[in-house]
Amino acid sequence: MSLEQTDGQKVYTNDDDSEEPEIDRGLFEAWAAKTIKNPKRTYKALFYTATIFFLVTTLFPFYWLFMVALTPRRNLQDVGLVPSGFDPSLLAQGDLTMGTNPGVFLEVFTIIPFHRYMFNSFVIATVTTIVVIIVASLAGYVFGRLRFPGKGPLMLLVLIVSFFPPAAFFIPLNDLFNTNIDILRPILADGSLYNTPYAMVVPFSAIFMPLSIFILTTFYSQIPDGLEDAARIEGTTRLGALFRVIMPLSAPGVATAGVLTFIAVYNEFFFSFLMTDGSADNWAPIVDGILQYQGQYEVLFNVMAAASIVGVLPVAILVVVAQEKIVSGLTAGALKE
Amino acid sequence: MATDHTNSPAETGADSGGVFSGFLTWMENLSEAAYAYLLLIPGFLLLALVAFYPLLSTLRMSLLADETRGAEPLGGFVGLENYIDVFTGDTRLSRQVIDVALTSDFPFLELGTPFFRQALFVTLAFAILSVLFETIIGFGQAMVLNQEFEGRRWVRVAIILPWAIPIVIQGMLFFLMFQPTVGFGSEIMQSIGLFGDNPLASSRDSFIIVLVADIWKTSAFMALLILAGLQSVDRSLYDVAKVSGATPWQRFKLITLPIVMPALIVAMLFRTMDAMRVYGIIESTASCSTVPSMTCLVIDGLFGGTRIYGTAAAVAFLTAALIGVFIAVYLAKFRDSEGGFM
Amino acid sequence: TGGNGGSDAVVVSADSVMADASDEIISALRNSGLDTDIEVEIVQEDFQTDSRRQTYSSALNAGRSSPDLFMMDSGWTIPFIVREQLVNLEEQLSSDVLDRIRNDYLSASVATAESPMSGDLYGVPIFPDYPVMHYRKDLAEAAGYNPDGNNWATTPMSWQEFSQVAADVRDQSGVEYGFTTQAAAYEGLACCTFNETMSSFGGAYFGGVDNLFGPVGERPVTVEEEPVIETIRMMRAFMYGSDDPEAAEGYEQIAPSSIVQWTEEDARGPFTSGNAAFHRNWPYAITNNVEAFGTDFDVMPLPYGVPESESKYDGLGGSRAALGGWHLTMNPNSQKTEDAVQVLEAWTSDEVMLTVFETAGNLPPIPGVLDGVTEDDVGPIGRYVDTLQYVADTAVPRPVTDLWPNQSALVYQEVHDAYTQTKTPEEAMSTLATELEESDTR
Amino acid sequence: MGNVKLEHMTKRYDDVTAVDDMNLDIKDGEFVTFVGPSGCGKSTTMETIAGLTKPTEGTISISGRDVTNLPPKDRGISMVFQNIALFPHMDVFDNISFGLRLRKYDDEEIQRRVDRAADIVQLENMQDRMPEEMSGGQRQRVAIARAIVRNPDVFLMDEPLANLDAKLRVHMRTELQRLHKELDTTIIYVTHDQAEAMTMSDRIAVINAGKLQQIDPPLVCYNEPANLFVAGFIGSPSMNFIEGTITDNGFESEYVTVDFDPSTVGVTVGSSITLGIRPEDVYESSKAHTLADPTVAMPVTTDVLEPMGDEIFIYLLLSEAAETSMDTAQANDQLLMSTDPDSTLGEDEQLEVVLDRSKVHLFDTASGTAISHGIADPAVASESEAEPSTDD
Amino acid sequence: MGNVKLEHMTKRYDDVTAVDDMNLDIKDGEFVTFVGPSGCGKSTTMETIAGLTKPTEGTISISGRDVTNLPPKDRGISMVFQNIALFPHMDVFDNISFGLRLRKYDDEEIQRRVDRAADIVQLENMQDRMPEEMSGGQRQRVAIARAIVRNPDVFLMDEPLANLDAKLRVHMRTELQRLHKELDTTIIYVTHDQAEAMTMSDRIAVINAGKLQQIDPPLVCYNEPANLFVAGFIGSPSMNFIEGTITDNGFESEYVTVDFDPSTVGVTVGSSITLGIRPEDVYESSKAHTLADPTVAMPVTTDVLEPMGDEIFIYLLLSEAAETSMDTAQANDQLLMSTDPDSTLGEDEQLEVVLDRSKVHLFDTASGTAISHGIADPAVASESEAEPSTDD
Ligand SMILES: Nc1ncnc2c1ncn2[C@@H]1O[C@H](COP(=O)(O)OP(=O)(O)OP(=O)(O)O)[C@@H](O)[C@H]1O
Ligand SMILES: Nc1ncnc2c1ncn2[C@@H]1O[C@H](COP(=O)(O)OP(=O)(O)OP(=O)(O)O)[C@@H](O)[C@H]1O
Ligand SMILES: O=P(O)(O)OC[C@H](O)CO
Ligand SMILES: [Mg+2]
Ligand SMILES: [Mg+2]
Repeated sequence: MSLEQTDGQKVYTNDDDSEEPEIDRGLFEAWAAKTIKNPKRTYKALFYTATIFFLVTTLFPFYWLFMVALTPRRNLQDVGLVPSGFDPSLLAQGDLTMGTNPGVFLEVFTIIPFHRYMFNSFVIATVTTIVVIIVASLAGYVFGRLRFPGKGPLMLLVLIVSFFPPAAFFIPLNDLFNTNIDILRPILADGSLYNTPYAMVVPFSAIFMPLSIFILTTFYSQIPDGLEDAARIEGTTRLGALFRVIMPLSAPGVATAGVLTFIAVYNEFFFSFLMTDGSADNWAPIVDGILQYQGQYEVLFNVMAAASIVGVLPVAILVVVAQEKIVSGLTAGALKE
Repeated sequence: MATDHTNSPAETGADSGGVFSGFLTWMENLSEAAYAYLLLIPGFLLLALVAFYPLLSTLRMSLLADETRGAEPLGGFVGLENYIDVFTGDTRLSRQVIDVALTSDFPFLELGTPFFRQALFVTLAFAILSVLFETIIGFGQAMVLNQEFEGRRWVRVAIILPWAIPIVIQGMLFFLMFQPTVGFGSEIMQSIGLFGDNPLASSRDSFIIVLVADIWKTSAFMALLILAGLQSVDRSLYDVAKVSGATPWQRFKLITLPIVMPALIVAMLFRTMDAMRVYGIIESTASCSTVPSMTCLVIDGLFGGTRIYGTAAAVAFLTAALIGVFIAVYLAKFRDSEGGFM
Repeated sequence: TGGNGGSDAVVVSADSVMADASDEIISALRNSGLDTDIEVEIVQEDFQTDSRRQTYSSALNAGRSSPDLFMMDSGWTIPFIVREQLVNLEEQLSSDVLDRIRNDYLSASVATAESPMSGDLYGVPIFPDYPVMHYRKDLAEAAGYNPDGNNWATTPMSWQEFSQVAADVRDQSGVEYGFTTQAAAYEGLACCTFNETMSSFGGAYFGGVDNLFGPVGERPVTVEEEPVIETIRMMRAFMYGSDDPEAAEGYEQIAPSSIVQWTEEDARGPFTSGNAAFHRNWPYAITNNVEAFGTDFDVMPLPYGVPESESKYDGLGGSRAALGGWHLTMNPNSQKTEDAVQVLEAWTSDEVMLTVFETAGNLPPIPGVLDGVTEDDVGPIGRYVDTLQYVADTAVPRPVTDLWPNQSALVYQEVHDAYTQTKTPEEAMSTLATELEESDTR
Repeated sequence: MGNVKLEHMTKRYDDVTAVDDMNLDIKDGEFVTFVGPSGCGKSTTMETIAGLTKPTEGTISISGRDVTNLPPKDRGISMVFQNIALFPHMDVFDNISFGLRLRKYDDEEIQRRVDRAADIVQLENMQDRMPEEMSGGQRQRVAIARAIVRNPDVFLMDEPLANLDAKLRVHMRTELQRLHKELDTTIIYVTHDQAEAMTMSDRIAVINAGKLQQIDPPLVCYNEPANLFVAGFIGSPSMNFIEGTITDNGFESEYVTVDFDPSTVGVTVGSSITLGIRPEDVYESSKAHTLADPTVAMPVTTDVLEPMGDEIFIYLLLSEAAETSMDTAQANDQLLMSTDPDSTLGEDEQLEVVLDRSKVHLFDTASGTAISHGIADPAVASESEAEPSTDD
Repeated sequence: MGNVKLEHMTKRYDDVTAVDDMNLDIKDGEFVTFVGPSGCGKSTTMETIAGLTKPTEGTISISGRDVTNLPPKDRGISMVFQNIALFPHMDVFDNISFGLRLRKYDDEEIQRRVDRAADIVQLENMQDRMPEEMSGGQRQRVAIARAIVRNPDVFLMDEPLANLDAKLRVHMRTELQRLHKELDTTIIYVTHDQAEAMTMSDRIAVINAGKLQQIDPPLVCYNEPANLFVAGFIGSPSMNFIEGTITDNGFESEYVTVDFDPSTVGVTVGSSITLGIRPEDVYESSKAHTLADPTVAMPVTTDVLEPMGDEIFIYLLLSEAAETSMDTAQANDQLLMSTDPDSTLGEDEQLEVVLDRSKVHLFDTASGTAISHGIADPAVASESEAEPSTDD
């Protein structure tokens, strides 16, 4: 990026074109004249301006969150571009922290078993994502590629789920998931889903599924029929074609649906809060963990900030991995039509 | 088929073999419609259990009277009374869904309580503004990410990252930022005259904070989906367009936009629905009492301590109805968009 | 695994502080007569009171059998009682224990664990919570005051006097704020900061202490009375000074208007970081402030509006602190009722109370238990025992009914509107009166 | 096994009947080529046989089984698609081996077969290329390899050689024929290349507007077209058509007269008849002596000359007003003649030409149905009439 | 305007050199056809001219302007893509009118032009179909219409007729030629159809492995191929090649001997030479009398016969051990002969053939370069050598 950026900035300032005769024109005017002559330059300049703008606006709050984390708890006042209490002169005195509190990133794990909360969230999000992608793929395939009576109404039915505040589902579900179901007794301690990952995976799968269904419907519908045909001729079933050809070709859509679902579940709070008792051993997720730093009155903002920075890392890694799937031009070279 | 069928598996029925084969063959032979219904079963089973059943139960709840004390959480059947009460303000809700008073002067209506304190207005204004800005910004971000440049993967992570932040933390972040003793947000906004002294105590200022917080976080959602749409455009179409003389803007308008449209509409559709159910960011930034949304009222009714399940369920259904009205517009568009499928 | 009914232990759901002190508490329970074959497990629930209420509510709604005992906020125990979701302890506890609770416990606390209809006991108070005025003794002394000499620790001053002192100390010491408190639009404003201040002026929401817990629909709404209005005017004077036409006369401008968006921690921040002279908060903050200022820090009772004698209602006026605190209640779906009863009974012993005070910093529900307790016994907090004991007697309970969670929202919104100058005190209170009446009688 | 039978197969789209009551009986091991104008329903017929689309009416059986409702994978077919349809996310090896991997062949066998198929299509060293990195012809060859790597009962090939150069096409033609012989597989083939159709097929099925016109061995289609459509469609350049009427003396049109006894060829005097003659059956009258049975000479003027290297097409104008149109089937006053490249004729030269009477075709103008292929002198009518169908 | 000039143009992909130091100078209004084996770089050259891909080295100018760095839209071109690439979200009308709408033509003019283009490609009634509802050939025609609806300086057409049937192809050929004349536009064309290349082009550019082999008028390429590659590539079926050496008496190989005086054709005795002869220049010795200058007869056996309707290809084996390969350029002991359809030859017959000496080509075996086209008797050497290039 940095290389490219400097390149881009050259575009603004580089003034050594010999064909520019008027010396007394202002820099900006000269630049404007050039851009009119060479629209590519304008696009490039625009592009870098936009990139930098987006980077600054999205990253700044993170930067600030980091500063909040580094601020010693007692000083959580007037946190600016540097943590409050930051004092570079302390370095001279051998204080490497310069008045900040990097130890907070350890506190995150010593106050509560935060890693276990992360693990819980990770497992629940992974399982949910897999379930959602599989089930939504079937539905997306049906809605995107097949014609059958009742398609419109059925899609609407899926959509309607998202019309309701999640709270509207909760009270009946609470009864359901706390019911002691005898056949579940061998698997679950008291035969109810409370305090088990199932109590989260099941509702999340349903509640986050409509989005994935719609995303996948859109993407699957755009894969040319010819490719599915070719797969079927080669000997797959219709389902085989879905998983071997349509899904890989819709990788941007599948990866996006996956990432969105994963993140949503990873950070979900409402259901997981009510479906577990909040303890790490009982599959409480990461947000429950973060809220453990919040006392009746006293809130450890700095530890919460640090914890959320730590907690975001797996998602960042996921995005890095998933984006490799969101690669360009997948359908190029497939068809002559 | 004649030469070497020694040690070569059968030509017909490739995916078969094993326990499944009978089932798979049966499935393969289903008519398109039957096959469609079959594949929809898992999804709809899940939805039936976790969504449709609870919703029906909530619907029933909305037709029963509130019962704030006693062992039974719900009273007798009251028909649509809860719904009517919600509109007339005759409920135990801590904020008005809508409070419009009749006057004798033109336009014969006036807001009983200010704009930013009515759940309906907050919900609508929030949804419209946030979706508008998120779409524009998300599209911009997606366009940037769609370019090939060095470091693109890192820029992509950076832009997606806000979406990965739990709402609680997002709320905390903006809360602290606008907490005058901690952050500098209020100061800046006050100095440019946008905010009053205590933004988090002002419904209007808090509304803007919540809006900005949501845009910051959720533009990434839009960007991700739109980017995926952009990536699915067959590059050779751009070649054709270029040779036909299309400028970048024309390529965007005539090729990119129509092909991305279905993905864009899905993104906007779900963002709109989400925005109209906004709750978490409000509660963790400015609190529902400062910026009440429809969902705030539902949560308040169901979990607020005063047990008013009937009213809360009615508000939930009213929220759904409101969303339904909005969504109808999208659905119409959806049908029109190329590659649309409903 | 904690909350599951799988183990044989009596599961007590509590907060993290109690859970951390679990070993000490359990051994104190045993010393107080709990059978050794009864296992006890103190598990940690959310610290946030709202979160905990929701958790308990969903557990009880769902008929979950665990935990056996809930640690419930005195601010929302009554709604659970009137919904018949808790075990009536009158039939469970021995008469000795019942007598001890009725006679020795802080009665304001016990009142929030009883059914407003029958008066039956449904919860055992385990510790009360009430605010004190935190202040910088060093700054006050530097400004020429003599806290020790004037016995600020147990002699409340009037708000008027307080505002002058606060302004003076602030001006002399150069700290930013004279006084910080909580006035955001949240439950704390309705139940506590506004309630206690109003009470110190002799005002009440529902016509005095007797009607706090009902009967709903048959009690007067009295928020339009003069003491209530006066309270608001005073707060506006604290925030806006004489610029505000609605400000009461005779008070100094001592608080930032930012308090309208502050809750406990927001208000404590400036104080703990040395930017405020006086600060209203709960005893939990004592630890932080002692850490920050050592013996330069002290506490005193909250100021009073009018002397108790001038109050229209009994038990109001004078220094008033809003009473919070926590009870242990019993899950009707518990499979271990008998064991749980034993745990409850053991919990009423002095030893358990002192252990909790020592290890968790939570005040004993019988103030007298603290008699003679010193810094040597319980650490720095021991320095403030006098004030704490004094305040315990002046605490006013919150007006908790099944409708309170809803009514409190009405209260804090209107009060907050008045605080933020959106409405005049009269406008706000008249709206509130209408709303509360509608709410009570609907 | 391997025989393919369509009975009353019809496929209708919303407003188009793509295939109209098609009846076909293709024998096991037969090589049948579908030809017909663009949009006539060739691909649709293929897709229906493959099971990719359900016929609106009628049934399909393969290897004696009614497969109308069987999925493609159970029909024992492999197919080269007109639009190629490579899996863009797989490299060449994966594309070719896709079907084998589905069938769980062992790795060695897969590699062996893929190597062989890649070899046949001359893509030995490209197995790890992605489709987007290949040229049009290379992609097409991958598609062929993907089909031939398996041993199905029936091969369906929809213009598999469209994007290949002449040399490669000849090579592929040979390879496909070898494969056909070796595996004894039924092949159904679509091509627009006449040479391909003529050389490879056991039978050619000529389709027009969704309807089967004729299905016969190539030379029968060429020499004895069933109707005007087939006559005009098979052969490039196309047959010359001249509309006229039957008189007592034979055929007569404005510019052309061919003598014969109407009764011997079974036409009635006065009926409207179209005469057809292929360009190679038109001769300069100087060469009339090489013909057994030439018509009388007619005067013409040369117009456009198209030298093709191994032959020259010469457009002849029958009248002064005539104008050359390359569409030989359309103009009544024009003849296309094909001649040796050695011909010394130039443009705008006057000359006389004769037709080979044994190669003259007569069609009913109204219905298009063929009436006679070759007209002989009354005396030898019975012999010469049978001639074209035997040893040519 | 409209001239296209490539100078030292090279295009390399990671591991492939698709185009290698290409120099081309195409005149304004010229019709140049690129031919070459699959993957030789034709499409890549087109794309570079169009500006869709940047050359790795070299420059491109169009109409005298260096356009190497100009975007496609400023190059004054329109293009038919090999992969067709219709806009899937637009109907036929919108696809065809795309370029016009970009240029803000008024609606009437657009409709007029689209109608005309649709008419030319015979898709009059399909303007509101979506691409997915069309047959392969129909789609290709839309692609052609999309290109010809505009008036650019240069048309680039990459196998525009690949999926069309013979009749339609002839029609389109005529239409494109008419368009070419009318608009006087430069056309660069890729085709695998020899007839197309021969009839339409002013010049043919033969490309092999990214390198330009020859660019000349069609008959020059056919009759005077610059090297072995061109000789083998142009003409279908391909020229026969026989490797041998030069002796004092002329050319000698295991089975074939051709007498001539080496000095007259400029070859040195002892050098390795490949002799080339086209199938149509091989004659049964019974017909030797029709030739001005036949070689001595050689005995052969007929093997495979390929009847094409208007001619028959006969594979002749020169030795007993020989086996037929359809790839005529590969086997030294085999000859392909093309003869009249009237020929009565059968399989496995013994006969003698002669070659037309004036059509014998000699190539240097090592470099492939052509040495001589036609060998005459020493006496008339100077005349006959020049012959093929003039009036043939
Ligand atoms: N993106 C690419 N990456 C790598 N190699 C490529 C790429 N595109 C083309 N090639 C190679 O460049 C060479 C030339 O390709 P080109 O498409 O120009 O061939 P062509 O002459 O058009 O062939 P055809 O007649 O088969 O269409 C081929 O060998 C091809 O494999
Ligand atoms: N999905 C569809 N909807 C409507 N009409 C269609 C559809 N698919 C094909 N057609 C029409 O059906 C007819 C037959 O199409 P088909 O593809 O079988 O032709 P074809 O013989 O393969 O032609 P080509 O040689 O051009 O490939 C065409 O007129 C075509 O326009
Ligand atoms: O990247 P380009 O130049 O092919 O153009 C891309 C489109 O304009 C963006 O939507
Ligand atoms: Mg087709
Ligand atoms: Mg190509």
